[in-house]
Amino acid sequence: MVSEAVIWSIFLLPLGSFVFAALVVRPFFNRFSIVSGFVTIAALGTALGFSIMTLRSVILGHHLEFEPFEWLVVGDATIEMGLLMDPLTALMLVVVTGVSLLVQIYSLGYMKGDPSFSRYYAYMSLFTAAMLGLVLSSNIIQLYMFWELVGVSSYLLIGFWHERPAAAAAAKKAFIITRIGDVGFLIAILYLFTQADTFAVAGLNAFNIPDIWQAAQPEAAAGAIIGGAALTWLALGIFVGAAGKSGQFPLHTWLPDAMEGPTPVSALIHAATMVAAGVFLVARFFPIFEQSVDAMTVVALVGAFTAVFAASMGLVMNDIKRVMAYSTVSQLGYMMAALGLGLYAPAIFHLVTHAAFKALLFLGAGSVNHATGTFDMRYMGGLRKHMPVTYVLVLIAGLALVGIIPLAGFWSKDEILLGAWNGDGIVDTWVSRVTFFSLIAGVVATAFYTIRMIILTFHGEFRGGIEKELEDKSKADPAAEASHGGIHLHESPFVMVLPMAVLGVAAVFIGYLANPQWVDEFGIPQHWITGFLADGLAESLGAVGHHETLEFSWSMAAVSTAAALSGIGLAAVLYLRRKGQGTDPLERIKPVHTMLSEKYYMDTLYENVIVRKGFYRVFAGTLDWIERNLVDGTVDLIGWFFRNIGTVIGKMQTGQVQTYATGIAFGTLAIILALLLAN
Amino acid sequence: MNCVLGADNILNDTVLYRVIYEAVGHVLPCGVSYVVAGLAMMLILANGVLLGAGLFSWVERRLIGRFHNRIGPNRWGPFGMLQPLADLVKLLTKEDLTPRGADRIVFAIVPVAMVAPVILMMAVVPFAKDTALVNLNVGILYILAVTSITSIAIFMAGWSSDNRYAMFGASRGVAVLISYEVPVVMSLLGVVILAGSMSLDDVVSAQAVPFFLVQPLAFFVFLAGTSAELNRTPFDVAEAESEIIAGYHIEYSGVKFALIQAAEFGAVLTASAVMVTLFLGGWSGPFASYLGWAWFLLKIGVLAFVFSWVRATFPRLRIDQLLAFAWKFLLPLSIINLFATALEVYFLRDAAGTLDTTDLWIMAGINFGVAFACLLIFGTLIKEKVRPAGPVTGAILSPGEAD
Amino acid sequence: MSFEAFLIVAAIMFCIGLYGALARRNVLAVLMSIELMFNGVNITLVAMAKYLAPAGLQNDISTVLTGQVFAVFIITVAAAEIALGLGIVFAMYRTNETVDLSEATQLRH
Amino acid sequence: MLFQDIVFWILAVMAIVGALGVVLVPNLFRAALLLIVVFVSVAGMFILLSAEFLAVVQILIYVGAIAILIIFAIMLTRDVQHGNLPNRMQIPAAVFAALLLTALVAVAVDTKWEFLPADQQDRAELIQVNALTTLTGEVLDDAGVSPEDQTEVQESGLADLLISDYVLPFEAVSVLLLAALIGALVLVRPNPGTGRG
Repeated sequence: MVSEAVIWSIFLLPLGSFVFAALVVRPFFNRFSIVSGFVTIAALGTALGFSIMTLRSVILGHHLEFEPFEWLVVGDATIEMGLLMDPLTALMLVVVTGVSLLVQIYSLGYMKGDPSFSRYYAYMSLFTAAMLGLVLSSNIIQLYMFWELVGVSSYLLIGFWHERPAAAAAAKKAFIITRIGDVGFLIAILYLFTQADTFAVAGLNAFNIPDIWQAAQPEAAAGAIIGGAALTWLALGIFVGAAGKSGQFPLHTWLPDAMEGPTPVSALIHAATMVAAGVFLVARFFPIFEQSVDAMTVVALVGAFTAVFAASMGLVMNDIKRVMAYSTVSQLGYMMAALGLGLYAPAIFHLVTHAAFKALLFLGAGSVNHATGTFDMRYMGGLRKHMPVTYVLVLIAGLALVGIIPLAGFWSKDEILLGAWNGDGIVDTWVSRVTFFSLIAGVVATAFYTIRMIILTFHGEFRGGIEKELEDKSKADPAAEASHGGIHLHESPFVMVLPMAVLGVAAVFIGYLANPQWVDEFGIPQHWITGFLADGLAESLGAVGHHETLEFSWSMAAVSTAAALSGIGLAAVLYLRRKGQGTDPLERIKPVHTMLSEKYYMDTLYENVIVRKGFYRVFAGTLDWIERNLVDGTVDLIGWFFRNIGTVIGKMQTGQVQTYATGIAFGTLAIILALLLAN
Repeated sequence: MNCVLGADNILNDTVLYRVIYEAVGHVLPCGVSYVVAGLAMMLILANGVLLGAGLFSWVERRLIGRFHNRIGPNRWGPFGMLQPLADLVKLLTKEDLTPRGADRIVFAIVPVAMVAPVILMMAVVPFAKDTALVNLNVGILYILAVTSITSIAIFMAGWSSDNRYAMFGASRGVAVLISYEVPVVMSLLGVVILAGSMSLDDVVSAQAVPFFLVQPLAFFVFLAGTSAELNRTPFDVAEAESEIIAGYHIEYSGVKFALIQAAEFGAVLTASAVMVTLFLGGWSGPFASYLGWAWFLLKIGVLAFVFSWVRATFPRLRIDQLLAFAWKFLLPLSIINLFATALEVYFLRDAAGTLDTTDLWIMAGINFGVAFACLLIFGTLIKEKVRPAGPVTGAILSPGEAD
Repeated sequence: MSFEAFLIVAAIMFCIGLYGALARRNVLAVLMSIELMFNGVNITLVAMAKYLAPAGLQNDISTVLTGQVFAVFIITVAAAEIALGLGIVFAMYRTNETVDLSEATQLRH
Repeated sequence: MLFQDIVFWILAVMAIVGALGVVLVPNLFRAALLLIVVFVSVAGMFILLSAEFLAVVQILIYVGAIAILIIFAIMLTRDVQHGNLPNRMQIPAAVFAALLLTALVAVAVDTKWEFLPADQQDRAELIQVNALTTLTGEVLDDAGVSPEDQTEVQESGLADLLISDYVLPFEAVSVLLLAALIGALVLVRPNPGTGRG
């Protein structure tokens, strides 16, 4: 049984290292900025230890409920601050602290020599603290606070090299687009605010997450406090927030641009934590979503569409990090789709495995960048010989992403596919069918772009790296790449390889060991993780729910493996034989390629149509017309009237404050006299 | 006739007062004896402070003599102990001048207004158990409030003298006083949090561990702030002889000058007494409880010695350095101290909200670390931030830019 | 020393302050007069706290302090007022070279 | 309570004479000093009204801060000696103030005030004393407060009221103070154009 203090300190330790790095090291001891790295790593290591203790405690079934602090009392509504500890939280804690720790260690090598080293670690600590606070929140207001804090710190991290215009623009874009999603979340919270009285009648607190769950349950003792259309809209509001953070269609455009941040940042926030926050949010309010078929349908379809849509754009990208970014969006689509189909445990399971192998892929990209100085795959190639360890690790992670048996991704993805095929009963059958086929298509695309990426990067001949790229781009901005310029074709330093190796081990084993399919292995019971999560969900609702674990199906494994292999084979045929720097084979189908590499013109749509035409021209133009003609006309009229009146009354205005004060006092006296006389 | 103070009377707590009241009550009606006893207490207090001031003036002159490798006053009386008396006689026999153009009434009030707060402050200080003239439940605030009267007196002196140097001195003095008031008040909040009360009696009894150990930072801030408020070297810009002759009391002579001097020396003693009460455990000490007086006086002596020591050792600061010291150094320190104390109390207190001796020792340990770190950090900072030279802040504060 | 006596003293102070605020030329004199008015109000509030039965007395005895709480607020507001007021006086002195309210009539135009 | 009556009348006379001085004395500096006299007398009245905390705060803030600031301002502007002149509105203002005074006194005398019931008076007094120092059980026993009422008295102080019932105005006032602080700083900032301070 862990104490409350231990759980709080999981959150407070990174916060403390943030304070230390930001307020002590950076202003006073910037020469020893490496200290902030060590302090952050120490704090996170301890936090990871505590997280594992907490997870163990939750596994052992300890009853971890803590009395929340009273934070604010606004009228009848009491807003509290507290800890919500269930299997989902415990698992997320380990994932967040674990990946964060490894990324921070990696950053020691990657960020070495950066003038803003302390600032980097301060932001990273702040981000990790915010994410942990988000995971631990028991109150929706508290959760929202950390949600926004995650947004802010990701803004800071994406724009870390703020002297680059592209980074600043990407940070702004990420911030604004996630904010659009947050409006939905905020509206959901405001709706709860209006319902505070109704909740209070039933003895519930409208902001406490467990109380919100209870309120949505039709068979709960209090009866469904929120239900029907209101429930659907509440769920959709939350989902819009989640979609913003998790980059679901149509709010996905910020995520690929966010790759302007340092690569470890991408590994941390765009693979394992921040983008997973959206999935986490939907999972956190899963008991609400469950009660609304419409909301579930929307979640499933948006997720399924995002999975294919993003994967298709990943096919043609030349920037290695962008490929991974679209891959991330696509995988998040899988998770969302799974949640929409009611596959709560498989979705979180996929989140965990994805965190491991996607973080590894990003770190691998960073490592490659460290060697070649560029992110453009057209200038890489042949790195297999120079960086064997990175190659092996990226290959493992890539195959895990594709879903090759027995790597991690296979097991979690298969659960989702199997669940989608079986259907769950919450959504209509056609929805689960559509989802299933989209996801299968996604598997093919995933396999294709992953193998394409690996081949372009590691096979063939080396194509010149950053120097060649700068040569090719006549207008290249040397300052932009100066921070990581230069080519050093050799393996990355040990501090960078070690975290990658750890993640590699996780990417191999975590899928099967966390969820043994047939028998208990090494003391881990069969279907452990899905059972664990499903039990947690059921328990939190007082054993309401219907989440049985899925039995492994060989036929489904065969189908998904066949799909993956077809993608791999296609990529291998197209790219493995290619010599030199010739055109990409996909460019032969010109219109499709153009459309994909222009990202379906989504950015153009947003920028030119919605913002320029829609917002500036139509909306602002209308307002402008109203302003000029109606408002100004009225104002002119009023002004004309009072100008003429004013010449009369103006005589009374002396400009001396005391005259006016006399008037005020005279009024007061009149009121007092009136009251006296009235009595 | 037998007079007894009611339990709700504000003076009921004071042993000395009750004794006088009951003794006089045997002879006179109770109402009269109430007033008589009060007057008697006032007499004791006022004379005690003024006599102490006289004595301290001799002590300090001797001490500073020794610090300067001189002998100091040594002619009249044993070791020159009667020197204050000689000074007094000399000042009393001098002509009492009032400059032409002065505001006579205000000019005459000033010496009284200077001495009054010094004596008033002593009214709430407990010399021993239950001996404060009034055990106010807002004692600490009272002391701060009374201190602020001094600044008015300084202003009155500066303005009524009709002398530009006096005005410079007064403006500087008041600027210093209001600047240092802020960190001093903030530093006392830590003590209030620990004691859970503003009554000086409660503060003394709360000091199972003397608060200068528990609150080293507050003690330092209070010591520095008080030295500045007392207008003593190194903070004596208000009466810096070499710059503005004698500051706000330039035009005073004779008995008025004597009173102002008495107020300045008395203020050191009163400030020491307050500090002893707040930080050094007041009258508490080992051995018999009736030794409280002795402990109290001993501690006052130690602190007064520290004040003299500081005066003899440090050179005078410039006015801009002085104000920077208050706002950029002492104020952050006192805020840090306040936060640290509040957090520590929050975490260490038990369910009933009280702290035991172990908690205080723990806090002492933590706070010494905090104090050391803060002094180090802010010391480094202020060294970089305070510019070595440059014009003084404005015409009002410096004769150099007077028009 | 009855309740009414306090009220009357407070009323006198308030009215003197009002007279000063209306009839003095110097901004600082006006500010001082306003302080007098504040003090009159404060006396009233504290006297009411001492003598009168507040509305919620039966439920919560601490409501007898309500008057004092308001006096605290007034003192705080007075501090804020004087800080801003003096800031305005300095700004005015800087632009007009005078603190005479009779000459501060720019608002008229 | 003869003694307190005497004190009250002394204070009242001091306050009123001082107040008259503030508005009538032509010398601004003396007017400010008289203002301090008024503040101190009001503080004395607060003590008579068993509001010791307010009395001390009155001196601390009004005498220690506000009066000093006003004197500073008087020193920094011109015309100290004869600065407190009346304007043209002297007579209307006087008439007006007199009228208002009559009305206020009429209200004060006329109204049927609902006084604190006698049985609550002791407890109310204790609470007012309790405003700052938490009274110990011992003291309350001496004052004859029954044990079940003791917690109620102990938990009712000025500070408790400020951060419970009046927390919103309390926060608003804090923000107001901050805003005033910033506003004052902005107002007195040297004007870069003229270079004057």
